Amino acid sequence: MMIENIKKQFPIFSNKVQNNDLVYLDSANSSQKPQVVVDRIYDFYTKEFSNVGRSVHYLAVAATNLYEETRTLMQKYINAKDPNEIVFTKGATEAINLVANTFGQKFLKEGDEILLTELEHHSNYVPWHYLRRSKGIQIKFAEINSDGEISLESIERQINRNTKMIAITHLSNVTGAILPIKEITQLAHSKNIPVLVDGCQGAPHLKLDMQDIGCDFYAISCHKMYGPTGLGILYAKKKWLEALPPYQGGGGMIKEVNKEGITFGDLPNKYEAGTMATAQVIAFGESIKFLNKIGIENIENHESELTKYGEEVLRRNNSVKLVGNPKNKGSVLSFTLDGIHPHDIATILDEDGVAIRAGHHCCQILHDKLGLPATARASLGVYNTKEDIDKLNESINKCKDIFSK
Amino acid sequence: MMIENIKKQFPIFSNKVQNNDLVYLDSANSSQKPQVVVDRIYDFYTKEFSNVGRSVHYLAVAATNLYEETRTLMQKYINAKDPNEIVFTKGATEAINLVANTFGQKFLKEGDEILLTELEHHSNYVPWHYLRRSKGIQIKFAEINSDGEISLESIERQINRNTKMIAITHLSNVTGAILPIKEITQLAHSKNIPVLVDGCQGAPHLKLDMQDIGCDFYAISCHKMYGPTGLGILYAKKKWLEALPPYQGGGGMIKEVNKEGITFGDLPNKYEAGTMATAQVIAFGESIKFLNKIGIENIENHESELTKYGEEVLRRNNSVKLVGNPKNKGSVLSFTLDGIHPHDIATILDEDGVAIRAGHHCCQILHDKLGLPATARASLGVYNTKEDIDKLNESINKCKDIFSK
Amino acid sequence: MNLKELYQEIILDHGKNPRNLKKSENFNKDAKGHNPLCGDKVHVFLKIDEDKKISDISFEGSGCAISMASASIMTDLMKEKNEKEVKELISDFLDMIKHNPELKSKNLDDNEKTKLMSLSGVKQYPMRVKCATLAWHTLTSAINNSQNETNSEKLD
Amino acid sequence: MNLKELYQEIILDHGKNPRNLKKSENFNKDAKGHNPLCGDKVHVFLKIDEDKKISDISFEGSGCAISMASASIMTDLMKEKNEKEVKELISDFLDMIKHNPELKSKNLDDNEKTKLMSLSGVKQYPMRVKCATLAWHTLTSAINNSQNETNSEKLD
Ligand SMILES: Cc1ncc(COP(=O)(O)O)c(C=O)c1O
Ligand SMILES: Cc1ncc(COP(=O)(O)O)c(C=O)c1O
Repeated sequence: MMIENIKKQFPIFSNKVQNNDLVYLDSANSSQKPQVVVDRIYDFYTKEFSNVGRSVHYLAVAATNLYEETRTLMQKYINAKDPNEIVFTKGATEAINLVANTFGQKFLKEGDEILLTELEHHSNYVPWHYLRRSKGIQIKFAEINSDGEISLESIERQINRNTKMIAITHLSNVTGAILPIKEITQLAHSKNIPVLVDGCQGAPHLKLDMQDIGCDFYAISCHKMYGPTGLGILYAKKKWLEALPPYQGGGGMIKEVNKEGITFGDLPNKYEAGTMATAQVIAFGESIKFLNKIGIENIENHESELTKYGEEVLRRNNSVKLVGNPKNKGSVLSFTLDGIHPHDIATILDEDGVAIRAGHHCCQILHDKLGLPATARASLGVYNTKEDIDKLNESINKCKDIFSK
Repeated sequence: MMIENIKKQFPIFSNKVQNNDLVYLDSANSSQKPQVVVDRIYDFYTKEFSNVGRSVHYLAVAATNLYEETRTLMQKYINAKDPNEIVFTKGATEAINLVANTFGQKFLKEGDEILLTELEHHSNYVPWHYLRRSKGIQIKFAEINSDGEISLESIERQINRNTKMIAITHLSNVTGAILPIKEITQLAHSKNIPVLVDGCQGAPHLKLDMQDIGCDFYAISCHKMYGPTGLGILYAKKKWLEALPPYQGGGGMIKEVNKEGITFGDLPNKYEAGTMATAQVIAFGESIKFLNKIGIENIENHESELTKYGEEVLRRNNSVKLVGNPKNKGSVLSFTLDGIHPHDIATILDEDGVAIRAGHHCCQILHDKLGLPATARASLGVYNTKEDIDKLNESINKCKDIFSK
Repeated sequence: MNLKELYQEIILDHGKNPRNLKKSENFNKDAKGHNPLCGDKVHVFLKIDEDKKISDISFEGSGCAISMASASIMTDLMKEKNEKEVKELISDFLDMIKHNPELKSKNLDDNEKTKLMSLSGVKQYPMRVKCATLAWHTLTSAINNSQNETNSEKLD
Repeated sequence: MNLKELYQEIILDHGKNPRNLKKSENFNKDAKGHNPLCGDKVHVFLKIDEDKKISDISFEGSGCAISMASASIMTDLMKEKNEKEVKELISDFLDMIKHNPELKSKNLDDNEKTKLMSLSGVKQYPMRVKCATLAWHTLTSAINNSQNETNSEKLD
């Protein structure tokens, strides 16, 4: 794969940031956008704009078709069985809230348990916490091992007959650990427990096959997947979308309304209340086409090579401590530097145009467990190169220089 | 005001739609976007993109500042007291769901009543309907008069000591009636009842002063206000945002998290869980600047002149029946044609490039009351002209020709 | 001109004066259809005899000219047809309205074909195809004794 | 060069070896501060005597070099100052860190001024201003007996 060409497809890299070439290592936070995606937004607003699904005029019909085309593209991309298993949300956070809220309403009662892991992002904890308050449910946490991984056994250990849902990340946004979600799903299903996967970090980097994985819910953040902000996707098996109550109420999701009551629309409308993020959905179709063009296998190879290279380079750098050491690791390199706080690292790196993130990355429970108030994190995307890693390493050395004064 | 120049600021009008000039009369559904807004999105994604509020690198800091700048611009635009009274949502529908859900959780119990009007959009009914099911509350409807208006008296008539919230539209998206929301709020507050205004149709067309109106909540749909899709705004008085529980849970809205519990962040973060619609918020800042540049008073004048002209022209056309006849009317012209179904009208108009909407416009209760299964609706924006109205009228005549065969 | 093709005389006639617009007496099958997008509604009633022939068919509903005309023409054509013929005719019509230039059926006389073909102009109006097909999908539901309301938005 | 200005020797020294990093015995006022963005935390302890003088001041917390150095320098300077002087100094510092090139206070000797001015490089790093001001806002809360945790993200 001609990776140089891929970087060229992202306009931001042809601009200087504070007189530096941008070394963007914050893709786990949000990815940059390829030209085709930005162009699609521009063209849609300037030549084709209309709201979808409501009016019968030409532009509205065309927009509606484009909108539904993305649903089908996404269905195929993740090999879902039915396009109506794709629900557009405002983000992965909303997708998880949707499931926790509606599943909680319908199926949970006091004493029921939800099983999470210590790796979970706040977005896959707070929505369940609400049910602790409103329904009196319990939350259990599968524990990480010393490499920052979650094994099938650590999940199995926490399952009991009160377990009503297992909600786990696909790929940790801190340690990079890739969880055995297919095996976990098989285990869970053998005990009749549904599985939600927080796929924020999985979807942009790993080949997805919903029918193979078998999970019940999979939450995706489009802005991390070379798509626009303000858009997420909930994949959910049709039987769940049919069984669960609707989430938000409003225009577009109803069938009949009168003063006494309401009947709700069929899928996918039931979960898409109000005017949706039309332009973003349509532009996200281009993100999927972009990914398809490169090929997810090529992306996996490229990124796994880069991740290995990054691990090597940083390990060779004595003062760097990598956070976690999972065997099956996605494109995240979290680290600490002796005696230098991650925020100081991020500021010094930024001066060289190296953009990383410092903090707890919305994983406070994990950081508590690791005994680290904060970590520095370099995370990769399809556009990154070995040169980017080398620049990261150089800038890390600069931190050491400055602090050794 | 040089209205010709304003149309020129919207790129869509310089393109032909199916070989016709576009006569866009569907702004109540969604407005077209000025060049400055589309350009801002383009520039942000191609030169400045980063997620907000999380990383400390240069792009992230800049994006965060731009994001918060829109909050302040909006605060000033609607004269809210505090920028933290502006909450970004995915749409007006979410804004109303947010209030109904959190207010319901905290303050409502069986037998309490919510007072709506017969003019309400499904988005200002379904969220309250949920509380009927979950909490056993009642929903009352203030009735319209024969002109399709809601008077202060029709509200007063339905208030009793169980009334816990009044939720009303600012401007009907069907009859165009503008409600006396300031007087209704005064009445409501004299009885200690909070007021939510569905401002979807008010915000793009009317001068707003939250401190003068005094309402507790005001919901806005940015895509109807010359802004991007996938974005809405909830204005809420600070005391409410402090008193109500959070809505969705996730990253960015917490203070401290551990396995046992969570403390929530301060305003405005408390209600902005997960990655927000960064690019859309930043671009919406340009929509506000665009509106400020023209001046909302000029917009009000222009649109009210056009509305009057439209009423005249359509009244002169014998077979047209206008829906509603409010004294205080916003830029909506709903109508029926004897013997021709609104969908047939919309199709025939579309052939001339005249884009209107046909149906119940998410106001089924109102249509039942009016005894109309559907209506045709032409709705206006700042870019419309008298010529657009004339073309509408010509195409209506064509409908008559075709159907009189 | 396109619009003239869409709103042909036959359609306008059936749209304004729909045939069989009533509730059949003694019907033994029925089904409801709905197009949430535009609010079109239809309720189809059938009387199927022991020899599987439709001895009576009618409908109630409201909607645009296209949907009323389509229901009217459909009910006219289906009378005295047996179940197999009905099913063939439905799929022939649906194919025609979406893909094919012509009807394939051998069971229709020229006059009947002309009536049905009058709906073919809808093809160029994708948003209106649902109007034309609603009654036909609903008839399928009635024959299959389906309890679910037919939603033409989902089917086309 | 900017970074060198930010990470001056004084800051690195105070950052690595913060003074007064402990919980004062017999403190009679205290307050907690927090910067949710980066997780910096500080807890300031004061002993204010009857004559309104600070006889002891200390802090506990964790954070970046800037926030630790700022708390360390602040606690050093505040000792033996009375409430009025403390408030003046706080507002002088906050002005300097955000807008002014210099400190205005007449209550500081040159050595003290140099120490404080070492934090002025932060001005060019808007995201880090909150780190430098956290301890100072928290001190204000302590003096005012505020119960709310100070959130420097909201204040700057
Ligand atoms: C009066 C009114 N309320 C609510 C809404 C819902 O707004 P949105 O679809 O942007 O959430 C609309 C527009 O569809 C409206 O016109
Ligand atoms: C693992 C993980 N889960 C959930 C989220 C939340 O996604 P979003 O902020 O797009 O809603 C993120 C990203 O912030 C994440 O990395």
